[in-house]
Amino acid sequence: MSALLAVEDLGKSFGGLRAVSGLSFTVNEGEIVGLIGPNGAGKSTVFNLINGVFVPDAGRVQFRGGNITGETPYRVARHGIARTHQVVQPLAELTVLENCTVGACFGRENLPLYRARAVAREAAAFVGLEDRLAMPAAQLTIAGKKRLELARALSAQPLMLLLDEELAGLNATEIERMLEVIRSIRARGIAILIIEHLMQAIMGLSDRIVVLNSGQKLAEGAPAEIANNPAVIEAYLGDPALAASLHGGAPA
Amino acid sequence: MNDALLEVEELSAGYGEVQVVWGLSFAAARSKLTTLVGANGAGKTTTLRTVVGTISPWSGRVRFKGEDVTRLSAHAKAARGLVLVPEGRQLFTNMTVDENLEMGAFTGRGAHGYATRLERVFTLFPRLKERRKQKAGTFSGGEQQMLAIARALMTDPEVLIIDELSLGLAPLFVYQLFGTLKALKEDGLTVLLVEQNVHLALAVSDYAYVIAEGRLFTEGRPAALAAMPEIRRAYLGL
Amino acid sequence: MLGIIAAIIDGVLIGSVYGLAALGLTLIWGVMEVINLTHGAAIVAGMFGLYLLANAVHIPPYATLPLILIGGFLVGIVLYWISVHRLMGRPPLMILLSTFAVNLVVIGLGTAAWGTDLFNVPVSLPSVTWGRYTFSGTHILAAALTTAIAGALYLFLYHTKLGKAVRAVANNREAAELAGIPTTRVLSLSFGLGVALAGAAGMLIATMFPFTVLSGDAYQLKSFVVTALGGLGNPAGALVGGIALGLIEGFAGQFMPVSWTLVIEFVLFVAVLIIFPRGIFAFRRA
Amino acid sequence: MRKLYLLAAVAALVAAPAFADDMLTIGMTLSQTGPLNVDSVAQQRGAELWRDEVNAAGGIKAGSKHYKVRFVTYDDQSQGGRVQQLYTRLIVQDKSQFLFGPYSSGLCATAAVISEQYGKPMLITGGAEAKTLELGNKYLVQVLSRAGEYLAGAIRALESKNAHAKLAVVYADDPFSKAVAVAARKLAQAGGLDIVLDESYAPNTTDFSAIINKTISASAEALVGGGHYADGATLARQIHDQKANLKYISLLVAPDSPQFASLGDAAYGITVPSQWEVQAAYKPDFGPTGAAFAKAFAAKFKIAADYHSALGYAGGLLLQHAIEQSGSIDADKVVAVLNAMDVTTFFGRFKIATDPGHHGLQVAHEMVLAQWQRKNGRLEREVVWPKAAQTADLIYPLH
Amino acid sequence: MSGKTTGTVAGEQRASLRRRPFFWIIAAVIAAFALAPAIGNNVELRESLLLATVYITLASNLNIMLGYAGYINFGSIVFFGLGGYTCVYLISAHGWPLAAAELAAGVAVSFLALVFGLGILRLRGAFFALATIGINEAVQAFVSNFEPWGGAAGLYLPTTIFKPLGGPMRALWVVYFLLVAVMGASLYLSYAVKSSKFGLGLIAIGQNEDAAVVLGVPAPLYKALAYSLSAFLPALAGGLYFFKSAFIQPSDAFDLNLSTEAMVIVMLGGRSTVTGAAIGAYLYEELRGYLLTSQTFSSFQLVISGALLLLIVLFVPGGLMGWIYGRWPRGKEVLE
Repeated sequence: MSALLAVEDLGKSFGGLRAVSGLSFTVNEGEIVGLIGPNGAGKSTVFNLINGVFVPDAGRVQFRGGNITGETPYRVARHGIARTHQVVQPLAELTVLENCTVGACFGRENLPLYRARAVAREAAAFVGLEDRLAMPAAQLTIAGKKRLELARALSAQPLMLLLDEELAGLNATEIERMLEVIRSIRARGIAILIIEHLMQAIMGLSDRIVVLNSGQKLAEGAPAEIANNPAVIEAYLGDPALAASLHGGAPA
Repeated sequence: MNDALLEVEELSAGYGEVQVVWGLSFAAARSKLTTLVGANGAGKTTTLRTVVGTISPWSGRVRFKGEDVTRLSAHAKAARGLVLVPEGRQLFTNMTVDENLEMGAFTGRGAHGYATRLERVFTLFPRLKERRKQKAGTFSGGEQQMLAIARALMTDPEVLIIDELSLGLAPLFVYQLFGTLKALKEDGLTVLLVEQNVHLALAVSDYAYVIAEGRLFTEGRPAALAAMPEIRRAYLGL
Repeated sequence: MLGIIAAIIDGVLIGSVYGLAALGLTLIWGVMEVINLTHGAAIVAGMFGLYLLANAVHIPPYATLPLILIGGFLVGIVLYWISVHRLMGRPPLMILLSTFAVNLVVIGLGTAAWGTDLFNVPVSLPSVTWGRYTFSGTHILAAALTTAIAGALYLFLYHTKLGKAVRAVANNREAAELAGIPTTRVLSLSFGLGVALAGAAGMLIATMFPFTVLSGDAYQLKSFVVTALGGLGNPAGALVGGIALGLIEGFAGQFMPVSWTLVIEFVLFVAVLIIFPRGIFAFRRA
Repeated sequence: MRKLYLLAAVAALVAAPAFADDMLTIGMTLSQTGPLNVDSVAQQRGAELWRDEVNAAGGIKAGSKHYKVRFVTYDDQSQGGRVQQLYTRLIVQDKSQFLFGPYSSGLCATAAVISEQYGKPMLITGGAEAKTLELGNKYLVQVLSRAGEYLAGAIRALESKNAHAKLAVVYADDPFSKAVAVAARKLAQAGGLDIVLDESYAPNTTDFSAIINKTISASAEALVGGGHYADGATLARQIHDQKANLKYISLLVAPDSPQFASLGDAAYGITVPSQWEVQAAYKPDFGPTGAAFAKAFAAKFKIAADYHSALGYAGGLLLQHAIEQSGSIDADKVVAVLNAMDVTTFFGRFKIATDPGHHGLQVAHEMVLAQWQRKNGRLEREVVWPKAAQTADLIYPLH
Repeated sequence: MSGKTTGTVAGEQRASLRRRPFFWIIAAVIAAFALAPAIGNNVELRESLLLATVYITLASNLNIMLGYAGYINFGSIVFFGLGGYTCVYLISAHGWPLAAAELAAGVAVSFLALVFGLGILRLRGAFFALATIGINEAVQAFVSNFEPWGGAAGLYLPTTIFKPLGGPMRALWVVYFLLVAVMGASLYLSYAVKSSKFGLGLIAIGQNEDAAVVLGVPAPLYKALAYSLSAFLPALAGGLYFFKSAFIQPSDAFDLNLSTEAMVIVMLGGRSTVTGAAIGAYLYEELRGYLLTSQTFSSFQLVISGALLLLIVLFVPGGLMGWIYGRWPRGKEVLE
């Protein structure tokens, strides 16, 4: 098992704020790695550092053994890393099919238009959007847009997917469907790095989990280990002792 | 819930053609701390934005002190004492602490008794007093959240609505802010809170609503809710 | 050598008026991110305001300034509701086009009424002579009034509640609304202010130079250059940028054919936009 | 459908006189809305005065026929963009037999491409640049003196006072002003004047401080140049405001407008090369005297006539004369007459070059130099050059 | 709408542009432009349509930047003017034949556009729009001082210049047909770009540049290429147009109003549509032509154009095609 993606000692500050610092982890081929942490922990920043939206202040990003640190997002996409966005970014006036075609055209394979359309269609069908191909993206429901994000990323025929809160805002049935889709993506041999708030889902899905807090790695391990790690519980639920003290009215 | 200061009835809202909130009803009782909890994307922020009027509801009603204020603009609601501390603080980053506070007191309601309220705010947040002339944009997250709450207090709110109080803050600040909220409540302020730190939220609140997928999942007293395994699961998957 | 110093002084005097004109443009941009293409028309309206009030109603030239400020303010508010309000939040092209359309209407009406004939408002003021060089009283007074208006604007923005509300809306419109500030009214007020400043600049220019209905274009272009130099949306930068432009025009012209200063001006304009999109004189912001 | 008939009927009624046999149609574009609108409109008014007088007198007599004159005019916005379209329309749709050129040399050259094709004579009353007439056109007739002549009088007048004056040449970057300045420079150098400053500026320049400071630094005693309206007036005003202490100033076009007097003291002493001044009393071979024209013009339009309006009138007058002489409205015959004509009207002499390289170029008309002087406390223009036409002495030096 | 899914890959592979009805619609438009004035030697119609061809060329090419890529270009006219100057200069000073001068003008201007583009396309939104104004004005100021091009006085062409094309009468017809060809090429270019991978990338940039870049669209390269590409045909049109005028001067060549008119046209017809740019240009030209030549309206033509534009922007923001698509959604498949 070789590391597909290796992040080494990554750091990024905005103004005075250290958003990410000293972060290292790897994702192996065919693996699903969960990236979790409380709001504001720097998870989306990590994605932006990997795919080149931000240039890191420190550290390196290696993909398939090559250094891709600081490359522009479109070059990173060409290497085979596709992503979805937490806040959906549809190309609003374009149809579902056209959105996916963009992904296919400019993704890893750099396909010509006619072949890209076929790939796009397949990707759209894969996530269950085959009956809305001609619908402008703006008219999709939030769940539809989430799926479109995924279909667009898949159209790029990536080696690796970065999924940013793909399940947020979906209802129970939609979540179930989406989880199935994600599993079948992995079954195709595509590695996945996933940010997710829904613990139940990510615990069941991931092979490994990396926990971030305030831009640093708090813990890393198998889901079961993470679930029982007191530091993780505190970061998520808050400090129960603190809560108790407020309850009692006496400062701790 | 007869003493409800703020009542929300069958509220539906969304963006463009996408519905996010589906017929949600809840109330905030006078001088109590009420909490809305729910997963990311459950529609909490949209609900609050609709209640204070930065987006208009598709249907449903918002009553404040018994009066229907559904269609009032956000600034008109603020002028009546219905004040939101938005998610991500939303300070006037190019302006000083003093100016931010003055803007909080922009309405006639806030301008009345400005000096005494300023004193009170500085008593609550002495850190702000030390930095009155400093620009808000240079503050740390915790200081910004303090200023955001202080600014809202300058409006002389009857209902203070806070979206994600502890978001991205260090535990020390979180503790301080919750302490302050508790003190404000004890002084008679009505507070409606959206919070991801469930333990803390439930610890300080008097009543809580759990929201999922834009609908009401369950409601009740905090102690009862905290004991419910569904909530633990929904949040941690444990 | 004296000539160069004279050129510098003249540059500063004229430049401050350019700065005032640009102030109107940059204020509107700063508050609502709108490039107001009625700017040139507003400047011309200020010029003709002076002409009509001074020649037809016989008001002393400088006494028209407050009238023009008030008139410009009211017209600006009306323009906001006509051409900007409905289009807020739409692609920026829409407001560019709607303000351009209003500009066409205003210039069209002006041309129909006055043709493109030349107008001059004779203003006689004592001038200051220094060796062979003379600084016209109108230029000195225009610069002084510009400073006064800019100072008043500063006092308004930084020391009145309403002015602070304008800055608050510029800074974060949603937060301002939540703080109880009627943001739409503040936007219309800011637009009114921007137009009033443009009108005042036009009025001051008209005390110095003859003008025609079409004079606005040149000053609008200059205002663009000035805002680029000073940083879009930065009122202090606009004044500094204006003076910088005045200096370039006065100073560069002493060392090369004057007709080349325009080339320098616009090349600099583009270069500054590319290299310092927030303006050369933009102070580091948090 | 009925509406359409009605419309057609109304149109026919309106159009009917236009197609009567004895109607002569003259087409032209003018700049109603562009920057050159002032000169163009003045010229138009002069032409209209001529038309109305001709029609009141029963029309132009050609052979046995009397032709009433009708104008068709369109707005060219002072831009080249539509000139060819509009002149084609004037010729093809409106059936103009004769044309007046648009205002400005460039537009004339552009319009000439069309007028030449159809062999329509075009009288140029607002394009002084000689280049237009050096392109090989056969139906162009220039009524006014060419650009090169504009400052000739001004330079000679200056030389008569100070043969070695230090001269600043300051002119707008437009085809006309540039041509004028180039000629003036040559004349001045030949005459021994010392050119201490030679500057051009963009036509939309609004502030001349830099140029004036340079003029002062160069110790210039005289300044010649300018461009059109706004720039020329601004230049004059700033020269005054900045006390440039020039002894002699001659500017193009702007000082010719009656509005120029509104500059007050800044206008005093400024000279302007003029195609015509009312005081220049030529003895006309035909048509009104200058004074009669000026009187009629003032009566009709309530403003004083300037040389642009005189040009408009003169254009009509010369065309009328040529038609009457040839006894027909046949273009080639009329042009043949114009080619041979050597006449004097209230506007001055008229004779054009006929060699193929310069056909239509005005060679006989002389310009005068007018100066704004005080008369009974009011500013008025007096002719100061040439000496023969002089109505007042040149005031020199101004300071 | 699920019917759209039925096409096979192989089918699409073969489906060239010529298979679509729109290809033939453009061909019909070109034929109409070429034939309508030629029948009966209607010179007046030719002159009126000639301006329409120029407007359509300018608007179609502007649409590539403005409509597809979403970049507001106030200075698109700079290509037209530079093309005109290059062409007129090569003919008058070096005696080049029209065809060679045209080609040189197109190539030179496109190259220059690429250079400009690489510089200013780093900017977005209002900053880009302002920079385009700056470029136009800088070029105009430069040309006004550039003596080889006649500086402010401009360049004149003698009548003999029309001889190689069979005298002025025929030459104007030749120029007209060439302009129709340039217009046709513009329509096809605009259509081909829209139907290509390149165009898809541009439209993606126009919709959401950040998202497009993440999807792999090489935005800087595409924008610069689009900018350069959209310079070529306007440069040719400028060359022909000023050749026909026999005179060129800076204020006519770099008239900012014409740029703005081109933007108005694109809005009038509907952004991002080939048909919209063409119909918008045609309607606009007819309207302006009517207002200018109407005795009643000519003094108020600016007022009327302005008021009309304001009404369109306020109430029909999608332009003509937006309105048509709204009424007749299938229209999108026929009229691109």
